[in-house]
Amino acid sequence: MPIKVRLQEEKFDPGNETSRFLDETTSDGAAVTFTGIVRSQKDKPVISMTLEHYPALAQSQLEGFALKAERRFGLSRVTIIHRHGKMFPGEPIVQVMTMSPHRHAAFEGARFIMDFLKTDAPFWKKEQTADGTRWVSARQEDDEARQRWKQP
Amino acid sequence: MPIKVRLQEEKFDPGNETSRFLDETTSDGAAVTFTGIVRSQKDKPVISMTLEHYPALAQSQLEGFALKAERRFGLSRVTIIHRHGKMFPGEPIVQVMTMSPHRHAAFEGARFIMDFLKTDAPFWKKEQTADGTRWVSARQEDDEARQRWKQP
Amino acid sequence: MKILYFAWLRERLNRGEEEVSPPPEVRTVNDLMDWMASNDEGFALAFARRSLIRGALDENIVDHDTPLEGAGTVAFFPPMTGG
Amino acid sequence: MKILYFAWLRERLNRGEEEVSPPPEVRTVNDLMDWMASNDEGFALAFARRSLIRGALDENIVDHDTPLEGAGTVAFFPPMTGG
Repeated sequence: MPIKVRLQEEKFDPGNETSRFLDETTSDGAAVTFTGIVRSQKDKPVISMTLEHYPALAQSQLEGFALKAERRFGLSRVTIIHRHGKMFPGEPIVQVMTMSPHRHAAFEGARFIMDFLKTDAPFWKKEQTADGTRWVSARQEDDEARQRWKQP
Repeated sequence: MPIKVRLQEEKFDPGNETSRFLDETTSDGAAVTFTGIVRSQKDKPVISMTLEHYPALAQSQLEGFALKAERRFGLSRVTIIHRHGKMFPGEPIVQVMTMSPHRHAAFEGARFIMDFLKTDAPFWKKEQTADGTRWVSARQEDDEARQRWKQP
Repeated sequence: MKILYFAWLRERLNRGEEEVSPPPEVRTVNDLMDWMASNDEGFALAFARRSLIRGALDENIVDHDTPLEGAGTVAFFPPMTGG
Repeated sequence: MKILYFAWLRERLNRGEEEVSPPPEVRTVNDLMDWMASNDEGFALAFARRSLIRGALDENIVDHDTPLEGAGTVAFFPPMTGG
């Protein structure tokens, strides 16, 4: 099965992962990589971020999203990397890579996976700032983004 | 201006380009990379592909698409790399990279640029196969994809 | 039956997991929350707003009215914020 | 005025560019194609299906009815197939 899901505490290099993903094929025309990065905003600087997760459920949920995307959009390969534990602004949190003969499928597949990942993968973000720590709230617009895919 | 457009004959490394693009920021949350790759299908193997281009117009068109995408979707940075000359199956032809605080903007921006690039950037593909050479035909569905962005 | 707690639920309850043996009339995920809340004031407070609680049975996310049907592990957690 | 040709237009015409001096009544891109075709059978054949021809004036893609208005460079090419 050309689906890979990796959960890891270690930092990863988005460029290296892209190279590895692309090196495995010569026959497909379109690859999309989405990279999510720990943000820090000037008006509320984040010192660090800690991601808690539920390992077994995270693995099965992400594999499920990848498989659904592969079937729905006709993807030839999907790789998802998601970190947990402590990380710092500028570091990658998540990377989703899709490959397809056609660019629309590669784009749609990556968006589909990210939209479900945001709301249905068991990770919880806790931000450390100068004012203390806080659990990041779920966002209504993420629910709406996922909902779009359920319409016929 | 955080827009970069590079036209080049030399092969590029999609992973290295992704790393360079990501290394320039710490404040934004979402990066999308689209990579287009020279395809060769089993039923009609492509030996090589030659891309002719109109340099001055290609540069100005691609800069225009990047600028429009930046404004329309609120992107913080855009890089477009497009090759011309001779290339081989499995090699990258084009890479579009977008950065934004939000994933939807990064995805939409990259799609917008690719949809316009396909129909309105002066490049012409010629395939070399065992049966000879042929100019690749423009595809109706590429026109339709671009047209979508013009609806209100 | 093992129960797992994550994120702020885990912090408020001050435990990440526990073993429980609910009586047979506890049939659904909702029943389990009611039963736990009736025995434990801390649980009742943390689980006061049920709309903020999501549940999983043996690594499958489920609705609150899903029957437990002999699940070995139940997990409770707040809305997810990964990616 | 310089004219540039690309891709299969360039190959059919067997030239990538040429200098021309159209008379003043040649006002638009369409007029230029008509005038070139009237003087050159090869051009007339290559440009027979106008819907397959796209034009640019001084590095701006334009419609066929656009006035030349003293453009220094006109480019003709087939539908584009990059990316």
